[in-house]
Amino acid sequence: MVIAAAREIRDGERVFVGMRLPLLGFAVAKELHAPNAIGIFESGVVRDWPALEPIFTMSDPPNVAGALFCCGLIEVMSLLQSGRVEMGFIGGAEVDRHGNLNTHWVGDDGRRLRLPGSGGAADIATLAGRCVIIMNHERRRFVPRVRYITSPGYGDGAGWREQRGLAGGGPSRTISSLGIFSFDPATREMQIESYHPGVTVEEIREETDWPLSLAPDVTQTPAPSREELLAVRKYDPDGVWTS
Amino acid sequence: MVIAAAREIRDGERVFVGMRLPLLGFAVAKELHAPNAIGIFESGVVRDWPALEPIFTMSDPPNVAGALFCCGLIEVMSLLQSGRVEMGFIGGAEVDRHGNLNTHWVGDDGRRLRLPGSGGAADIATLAGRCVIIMNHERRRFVPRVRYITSPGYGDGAGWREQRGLAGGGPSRTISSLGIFSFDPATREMQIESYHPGVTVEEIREETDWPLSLAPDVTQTPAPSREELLAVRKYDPDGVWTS
Amino acid sequence: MPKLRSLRDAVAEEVEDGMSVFMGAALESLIPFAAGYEIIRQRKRGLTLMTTISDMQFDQLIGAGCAAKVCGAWVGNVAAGLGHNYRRAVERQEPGPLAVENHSNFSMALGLKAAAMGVPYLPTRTLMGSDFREEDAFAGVVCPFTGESLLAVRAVQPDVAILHVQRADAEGNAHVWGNLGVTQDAAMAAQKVVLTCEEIVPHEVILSDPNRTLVPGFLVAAVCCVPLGSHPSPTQGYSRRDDRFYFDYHAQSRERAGFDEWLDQWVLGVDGPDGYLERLGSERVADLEPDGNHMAAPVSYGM
Amino acid sequence: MPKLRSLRDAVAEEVEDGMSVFMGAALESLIPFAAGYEIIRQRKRGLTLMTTISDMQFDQLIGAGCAAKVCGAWVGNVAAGLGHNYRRAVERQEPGPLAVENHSNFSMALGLKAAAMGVPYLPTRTLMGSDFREEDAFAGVVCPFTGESLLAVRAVQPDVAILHVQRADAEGNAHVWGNLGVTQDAAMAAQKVVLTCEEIVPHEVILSDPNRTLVPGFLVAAVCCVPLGSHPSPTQGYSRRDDRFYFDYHAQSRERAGFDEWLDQWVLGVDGPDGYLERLGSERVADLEPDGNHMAAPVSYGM
Repeated sequence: MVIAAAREIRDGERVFVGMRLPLLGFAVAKELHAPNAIGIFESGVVRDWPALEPIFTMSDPPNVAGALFCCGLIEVMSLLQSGRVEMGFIGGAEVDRHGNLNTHWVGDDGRRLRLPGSGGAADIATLAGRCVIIMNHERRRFVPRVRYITSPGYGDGAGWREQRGLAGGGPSRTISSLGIFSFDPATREMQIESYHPGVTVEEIREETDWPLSLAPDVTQTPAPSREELLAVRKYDPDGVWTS
Repeated sequence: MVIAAAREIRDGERVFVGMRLPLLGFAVAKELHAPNAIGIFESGVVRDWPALEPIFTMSDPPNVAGALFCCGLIEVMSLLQSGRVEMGFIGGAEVDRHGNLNTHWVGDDGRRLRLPGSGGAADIATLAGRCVIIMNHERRRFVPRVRYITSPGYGDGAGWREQRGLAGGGPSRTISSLGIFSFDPATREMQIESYHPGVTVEEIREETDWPLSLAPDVTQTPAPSREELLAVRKYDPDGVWTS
Repeated sequence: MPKLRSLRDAVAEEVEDGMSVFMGAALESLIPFAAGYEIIRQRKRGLTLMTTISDMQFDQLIGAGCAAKVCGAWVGNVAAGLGHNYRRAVERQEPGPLAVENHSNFSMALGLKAAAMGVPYLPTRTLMGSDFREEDAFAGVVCPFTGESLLAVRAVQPDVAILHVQRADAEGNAHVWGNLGVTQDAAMAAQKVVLTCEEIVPHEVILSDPNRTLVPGFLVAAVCCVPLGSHPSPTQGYSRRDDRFYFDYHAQSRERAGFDEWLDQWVLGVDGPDGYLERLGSERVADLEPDGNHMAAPVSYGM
Repeated sequence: MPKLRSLRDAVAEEVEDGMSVFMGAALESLIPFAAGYEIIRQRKRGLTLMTTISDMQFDQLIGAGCAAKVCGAWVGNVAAGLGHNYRRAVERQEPGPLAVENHSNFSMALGLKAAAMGVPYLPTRTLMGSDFREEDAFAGVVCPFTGESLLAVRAVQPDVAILHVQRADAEGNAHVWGNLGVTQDAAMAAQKVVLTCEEIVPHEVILSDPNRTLVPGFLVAAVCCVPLGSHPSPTQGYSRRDDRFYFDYHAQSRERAGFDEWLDQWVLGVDGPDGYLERLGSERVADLEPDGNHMAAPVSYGM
């Protein structure tokens, strides 16, 4: 998933990185194919190279020392709102067929379970040029319709974002622990683009709570290259995120 | 006029100082009766002691070195807009009987003459807790009604500010080269409060283009004390502003 | 009343039951944990806790029964996962009911900015498709120039903002650097500010670099010298993040009984900030020491 | 195209006839006079000049025939008085007609802030009683929460902002300090930024103090090394204000013929920024040297 995240970052792009896997994906992308990518963190940090040590949060001192720009949250969100951030990573507890994410409430055996909330994810989902969703793939997380939209995807399908005046482009891909998914341009519905090595389309469908369709030319996700694996090891030497 | 300006500053107040005479008045007040006054400059400077050398503009390096806070113009104006600035000094080319100021256009022998504009004066006039107007007293400058309201006083009289939703309190006094003027609480019309030593009420009325009324207990402006004169000399040793 | 006070006095005198209290302005760094512990020790009640991302501080205050309401974008434990006390309060009203007003990071920042600027709202393009745009803090507006539909975010004015900073003088003029989040907006938005700081410095140190000043001291009600007052969160240049502390708390607070033990061990059974550092132990404190080879390039304000 | 360019190339390639150009963002300091002189030398035409307080720079550009419009809060000569060319242009259409859009300092700052934030307007309480609230840049709005009447200020997005700063790297990442005005808002509002700076420094100098960074370099189109590029306005730590230059200009520009002489002497007859410094003379340049005993207290970003 880290390597798949890295592959989503194009050279020279400004990316709202967030935490955990995307943080590492940013480091790997900078190391390999996107040396001029800029990482933006909602706490008010803009970096042109990865954090100086492994970190748990975007506010940790190694992500601040050697930054390009430290400012307020308003300033980085203003860059986002004014259309100068090409991409952002987001996640959630639930995702649905139109890429809407929920991090507020989920049901658990008939009981409601309170989750942490949006953080900056709703802002990124609304405003970034495009979003990449990162999720663990489980049937209870891939649902036909989220109970609550924290971070909007394509709502109930094509035209929904435009109608509500959302400035950003919406999710371009979902990267899960089983595969990579795109959104059908006509219906804005999630579809299998590739399955990770060792995973089958059937397994993915089993872990998804709606009938997932296939993108044209569905294929296997390219296996990590030697360079990619080396870059991951360099930035996660203890395997905290990738073990 | 410098000493009269200084006397308007109460201890502990936050004051939008501006330039020229008020700048010196702030220094004199700090030296004498208002050691805890704070000077705020619209360029984004907050000081708890006067500039380190005589200066021509608020952005001059001696007004920045040793400041308490350097920020953006938005931040100091936000302090003003949120009601945390008790007083501000303003001036203009014309003032009228209700304390409105004009720094946009005046007539000169039937021709229109373009003036520099508002700067921050309109903001201070609208938003400061109270304003003190400083003007050279000439008949062509003290007019019944300004041609253009740059910095609003009391508009056309009592109730005007409230009706238009102006947040600040309006002008409390006018300090001119001839006297000091307050505003009648009932009519919001400028009235003579005191005449400077060596000036008569008749002279003031002659240099004013409307029939100026008298405040109750009109008196002579107290002459500068020895301490006040010494403080002025200290901050304006070459007499640039007070010769 | 002098501004420079002990943390105990400052919390006793500046934080009242029922107040709205903003904390966690720099997101996961500079969290005023020591002040939160003091609020718990003094058994403050009925607080509205405001934040962007609170990390685990709010979970502690909620579990200790100090909060009636949370207004923010995220409550949990950033490194370790969900906030168990937050869940118990919202799902089972334990130890008491908890109201929640949902924001995103940006909408909370805009609410603070509106209050800081002295206007009742600010317009934004964010949250146009989120379900929580239906909350009372938001309303639709139309741009009078372009006719676009926008979202208005209502001003958020906390009664008090508690902020941890690197250094301050006795008058509350402070220098803060590194990761800032909404620190300056919170300081300008709040009715009053309480600062905890790593060190008290002479007034001249602040005046030597006015661009580094957080806000002028006249907005600050109290300043308290509390070294490591952000522990376990980091303070750039003064303290690393104590990651283990977050994981330990997460494990211990999974059940209510474990949280009570944690509370006795780290808050109620501790004699203020000094006692807390003693309990941490000198070895752990030494481990938090940052590496010092990251000095800012010199700057002259020469005139 | 490399970002690090000569001032001549940067103005030739980034400033086009008819553009809106923001200058004078730090009010009376850090005014990019050298860039203005270059704009005059290259005979740019039809510019919309934007500013808060322009001091005498706009008077020069107007007199030289570069401007079709001024959008700002104040145009004149702060120390010396009125701007003679500004008056001649507005009152007598000399050397050509000049449109004026009136702002206050705060409303201009809010217009820039709106563009910087990516919203079409911001609400304010200022100017409610001023006659220029009737200009097109303003409109009435009502707060959807409180029902209060407020003024909306339309976003101001310059095509280019030209800013003078203390130091920058070759990628346009800059440090600026001292008196800032609307410098950061202008940089974030503009379609692109052109920087002139006192010195080019290694990238590492910028990274050593990210809180001092103006904006990330990806917003900057060109950076030019122009020592004393703000002369006669001051640059904190690098150059004092040359007060006499303002008074001399004011006297010389009183009549059109005098202004033409001034223009030949200081702009048209000068070979770029180096020629300008030569004309100033080494003695005068030495007089501008600031006193250097105002160093910012050290700051560690240790992690």
